[in-house]
Amino acid sequence: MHDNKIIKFQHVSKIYTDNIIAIDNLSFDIEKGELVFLAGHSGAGKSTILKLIAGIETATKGDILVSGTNLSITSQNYRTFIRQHIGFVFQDHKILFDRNVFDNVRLTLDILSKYSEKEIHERVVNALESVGLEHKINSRPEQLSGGEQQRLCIARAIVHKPKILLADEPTANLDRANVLKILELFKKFHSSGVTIIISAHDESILSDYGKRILQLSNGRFRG
Amino acid sequence: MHDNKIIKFQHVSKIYTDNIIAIDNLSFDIEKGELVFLAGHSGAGKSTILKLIAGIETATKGDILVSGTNLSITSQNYRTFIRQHIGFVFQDHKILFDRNVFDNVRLTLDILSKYSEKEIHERVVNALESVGLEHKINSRPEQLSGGEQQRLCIARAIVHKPKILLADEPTANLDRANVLKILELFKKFHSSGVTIIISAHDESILSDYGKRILQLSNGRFRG
Amino acid sequence: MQKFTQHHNNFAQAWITMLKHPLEHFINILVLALIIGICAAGLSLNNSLNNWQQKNVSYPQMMLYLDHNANQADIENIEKILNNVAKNTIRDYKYISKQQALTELQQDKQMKSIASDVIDPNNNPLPDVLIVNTATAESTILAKLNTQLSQLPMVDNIQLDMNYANKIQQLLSFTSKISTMAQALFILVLSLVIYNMVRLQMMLKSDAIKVSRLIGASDSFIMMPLFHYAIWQVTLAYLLACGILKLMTANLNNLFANFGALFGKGFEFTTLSIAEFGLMWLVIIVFTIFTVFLAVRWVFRNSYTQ
Amino acid sequence: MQKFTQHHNNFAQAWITMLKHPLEHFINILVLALIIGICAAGLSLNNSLNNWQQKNVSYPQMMLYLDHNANQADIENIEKILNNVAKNTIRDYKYISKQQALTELQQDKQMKSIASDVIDPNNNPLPDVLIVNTATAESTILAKLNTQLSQLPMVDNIQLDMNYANKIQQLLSFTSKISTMAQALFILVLSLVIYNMVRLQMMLKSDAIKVSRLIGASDSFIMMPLFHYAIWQVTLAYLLACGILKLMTANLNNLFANFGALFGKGFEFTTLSIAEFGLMWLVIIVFTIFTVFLAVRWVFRNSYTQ
Ligand SMILES: Nc1ncnc2c1ncn2[C@@H]1O[C@H](COP(=O)(O)OP(=O)(O)OP(=O)(O)O)[C@@H](O)[C@H]1O
Ligand SMILES: Nc1ncnc2c1ncn2[C@@H]1O[C@H](COP(=O)(O)OP(=O)(O)OP(=O)(O)O)[C@@H](O)[C@H]1O
Ligand SMILES: [Mg+2]
Ligand SMILES: [Mg+2]
Repeated sequence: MHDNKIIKFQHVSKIYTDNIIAIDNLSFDIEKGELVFLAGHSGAGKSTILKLIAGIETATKGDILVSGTNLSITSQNYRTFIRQHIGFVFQDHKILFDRNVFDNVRLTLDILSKYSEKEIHERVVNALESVGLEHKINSRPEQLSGGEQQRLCIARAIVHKPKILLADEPTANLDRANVLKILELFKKFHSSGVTIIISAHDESILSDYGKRILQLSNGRFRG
Repeated sequence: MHDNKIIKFQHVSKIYTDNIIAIDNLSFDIEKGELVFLAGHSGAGKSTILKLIAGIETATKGDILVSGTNLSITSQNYRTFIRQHIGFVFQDHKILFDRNVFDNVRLTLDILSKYSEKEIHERVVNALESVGLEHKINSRPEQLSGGEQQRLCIARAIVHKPKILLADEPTANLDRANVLKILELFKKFHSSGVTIIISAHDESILSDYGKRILQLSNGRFRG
Repeated sequence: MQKFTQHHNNFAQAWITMLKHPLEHFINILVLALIIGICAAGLSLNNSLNNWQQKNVSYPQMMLYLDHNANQADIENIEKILNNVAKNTIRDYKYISKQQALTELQQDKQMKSIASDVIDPNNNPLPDVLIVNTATAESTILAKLNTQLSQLPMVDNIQLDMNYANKIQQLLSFTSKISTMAQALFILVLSLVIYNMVRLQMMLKSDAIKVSRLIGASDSFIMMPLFHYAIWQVTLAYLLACGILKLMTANLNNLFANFGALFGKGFEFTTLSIAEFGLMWLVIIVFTIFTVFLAVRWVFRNSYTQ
Repeated sequence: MQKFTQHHNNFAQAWITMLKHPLEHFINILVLALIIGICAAGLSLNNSLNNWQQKNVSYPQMMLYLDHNANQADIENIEKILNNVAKNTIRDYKYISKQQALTELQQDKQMKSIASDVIDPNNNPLPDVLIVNTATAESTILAKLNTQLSQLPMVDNIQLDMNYANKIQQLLSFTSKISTMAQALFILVLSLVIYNMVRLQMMLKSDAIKVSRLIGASDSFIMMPLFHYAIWQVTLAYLLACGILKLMTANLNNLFANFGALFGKGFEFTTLSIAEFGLMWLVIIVFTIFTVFLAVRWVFRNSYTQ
């Protein structure tokens, strides 16, 4: 049983400075290979949950287990190391404007430092193709539209085929056609066994998928 | 008649480097005090149109007139100066992380340099209240959620009560309740005579308003 | 009024920036002080050398040995002629009678043991001497003077080490040339360092600058904080440099005073008066403002086209 | 293999960064070179002073004037005693007979006019002299030697300017103390400047560093480009500093050779051998790596907590 739960939240609270309670005594499990939506209003705590899973923030109370490792009692360096096996689509993209599209995507592979130049090139091109950005491979990020930047961020998160994919509002800047394309991509990942958590404020795009939806409101589950 | 058209596009084309045609021979007028939606898929050219109006980009062909001034034949300094009378909500927010929320909003007023400290304080507080961020006035931007950052950007664009408000996907990161709140705010502005152009990829939020919608596709009007 | 508030805010901002990262700004100030210090030291060295030149040590002395038969009238005649020579050639002269010379010789440590053995005080073999302090190191002028004086009646012999004069002159002109060149070089380095400081400051604040321009900031709005920052950095560096130089000058002058006897008397590093101190500060500040202006224009031209 | 690729990429990146902004990096290198140059100049000055000390010029000479009646045997006796004095007290000595002394005196420019008047060559009044070159500036040792030698038979008189010896000693120890202190100070400044360079580079690349850490970059991944950058900057600065010093040393040595006669013979700036040059580069590089490491740790601790 234990093996099947890749992510476990056990009475987790996150209290930021100034006593801002972002997550309030939350418990839930996510199974290996599951696709989960995280919904909720602005400020509900969606991004906070994703950051906690990735070890970018640490819980104030409670335990978070990722692949059986309790993040609350690991070292900072180990939490950083864990992120090499996670793909994270940041809400604010976090694209690097000091390099072109190709180099933005290859950064993930460089950090893993186990691929040859040829492999890197293949993987980057594949990732860019899957988000429809192959024609922008040599562009600078400032030459991309808002939606293109968002897709670039998705490409960077998936290029190393991570075991866990955390996507924070990955479709906020996209039109319906592109949203469908990205969701298709995520479903394809899902079917190959990747655990995926997608946050979104817009419930309308979620309802069609019949997957589990965690409804957040002010740091707690609604209902 | 001339006086009524605050923005005029006359056969405008914008061709970026690498021969990317973002805007393709577009002509349209916007009347003083009008509220216009700009819709279109990712990469359709929405942001480009807004940047052209604000003089951030210059047209490759054709003429753009704002308040009777032909932007194509004015100096760079004058185009910068014109922006003091425009409010711009940037798609990527462009929030400054080296100062707190209050100072981010006051920047607009500092640049106009015609307000006393007391006026500045009043205006900033008012602007933050109207987007629902008054409780975050002393926070640092990195302590805001994605939607809160977006609202901060809106506050900065309206704090000086500009004559023209250009909002590039101002609701991308917001839930429905917040979207309605922001659109109400824009309507209030509209009723006080401000000319407003709002871009959005999500046509569902636009259809309710019965205002003019410019439908873009690959740099041209659809239809 | 608004302008004043703006200045006040920018002033406060500059100091807040510096106090938030004191070590980093101290390093910056130290490097600036180093360069300003080297410039100022060069200036001071040049001044001091000029002062030193004005004293007798730097110009050769001429020894006019008179004929044994020269009498009081002859000496007065020669003195009259010496008085007529241009003041920028001969500064002064001093007559030493044979009696005086003998007494001095007998008191001289090094000569004593020889002199006591060989000189009969009752039959003084020494000549009368006129020691002429020249006021130039120009070897051509000195050579002319030499010929002129040696043709005078009753002048037996003139000693002037032209070689020495030549070398002193070479040394002085060489030193002052080197020091002027070094100064010019360091002023170049100073402007490069200030330029780099401003450029770095702009790069560190590039987000704020870009966004400000996007919402309508004028050039002056963007430049003002940079002016404030640079002016304070340079002023602090200037004060530091002056402090260090003051200390060093005092120490060195002490040293020179101690060893004066060994290396020629009278050399002393000059220090700045308060007026000079203020003037130099002004010059540096004007120079800084100019450099910041150029740097901002340059960076603008290369990166922020809107 | 992958490590090598990574190094290669980082190496290329460092050079691309430098070549993209040549002026800015040149300024950086210039400032580093200035500081390295001052360190190295201090080192070279210290070395040169030590060398100079080993030559006779720097230690006082003792003149042993012998009695008029001293004969060959007496002189040999004294020489034997001098030979037995420790080598670090007396370097060597030279015997000058009264005949030689007279000849020299007659050839001396300054003395000639006097000597010719007063000395009868057929009845040489000069004494035999032993010129002893001491090998120390320690005044106590010299004083002891002085007493010891003056008690020898047939030594009439000893001339030793203890004042001079004292002063030379003071001067040398003062100079070497100052130069050592200055060197220590400049090594501190050098590490501060390198630290600041790394910190600035990290601030300029702070976005890239933050994002890299967010997607799992280890410390070494982030440090490596900084190492490459700093090492190349420092190496170029070192080469520049060596070039400038080489040039300056050559010029100054030329100058000293010209003016040697005026200011004491034999002073010469020493230059580095290729081995020393390489060794010093190694030391500087190790020092740089250490400084970069500390700087990165420090900046990490203060800003990137994740
Ligand atoms: N670093 C922080 N310091 C302090 N408060 C924070 C910090 N990060 C987030 N918060 C606060 O915690 C709450 C939850 O933030 P979170 O980013 O998780 O919201 P969200 O659900 O992602 O919202 P959005 O849809 O707007 O992105 C918000 O009220 C936010 O202001
Ligand atoms: N600076 C630039 N240089 C080159 N191409 C650019 C530049 N800016 C935009 N483009 C291209 O121009 C086209 C239109 O861009 P624009 O940003 O106007 O799209 P948009 O309608 O705002 O899209 P989105 O909804 O994704 O923000 C896109 O194909 C984009 O890649
Ligand atoms: Mg969020
Ligand atoms: Mg856009």
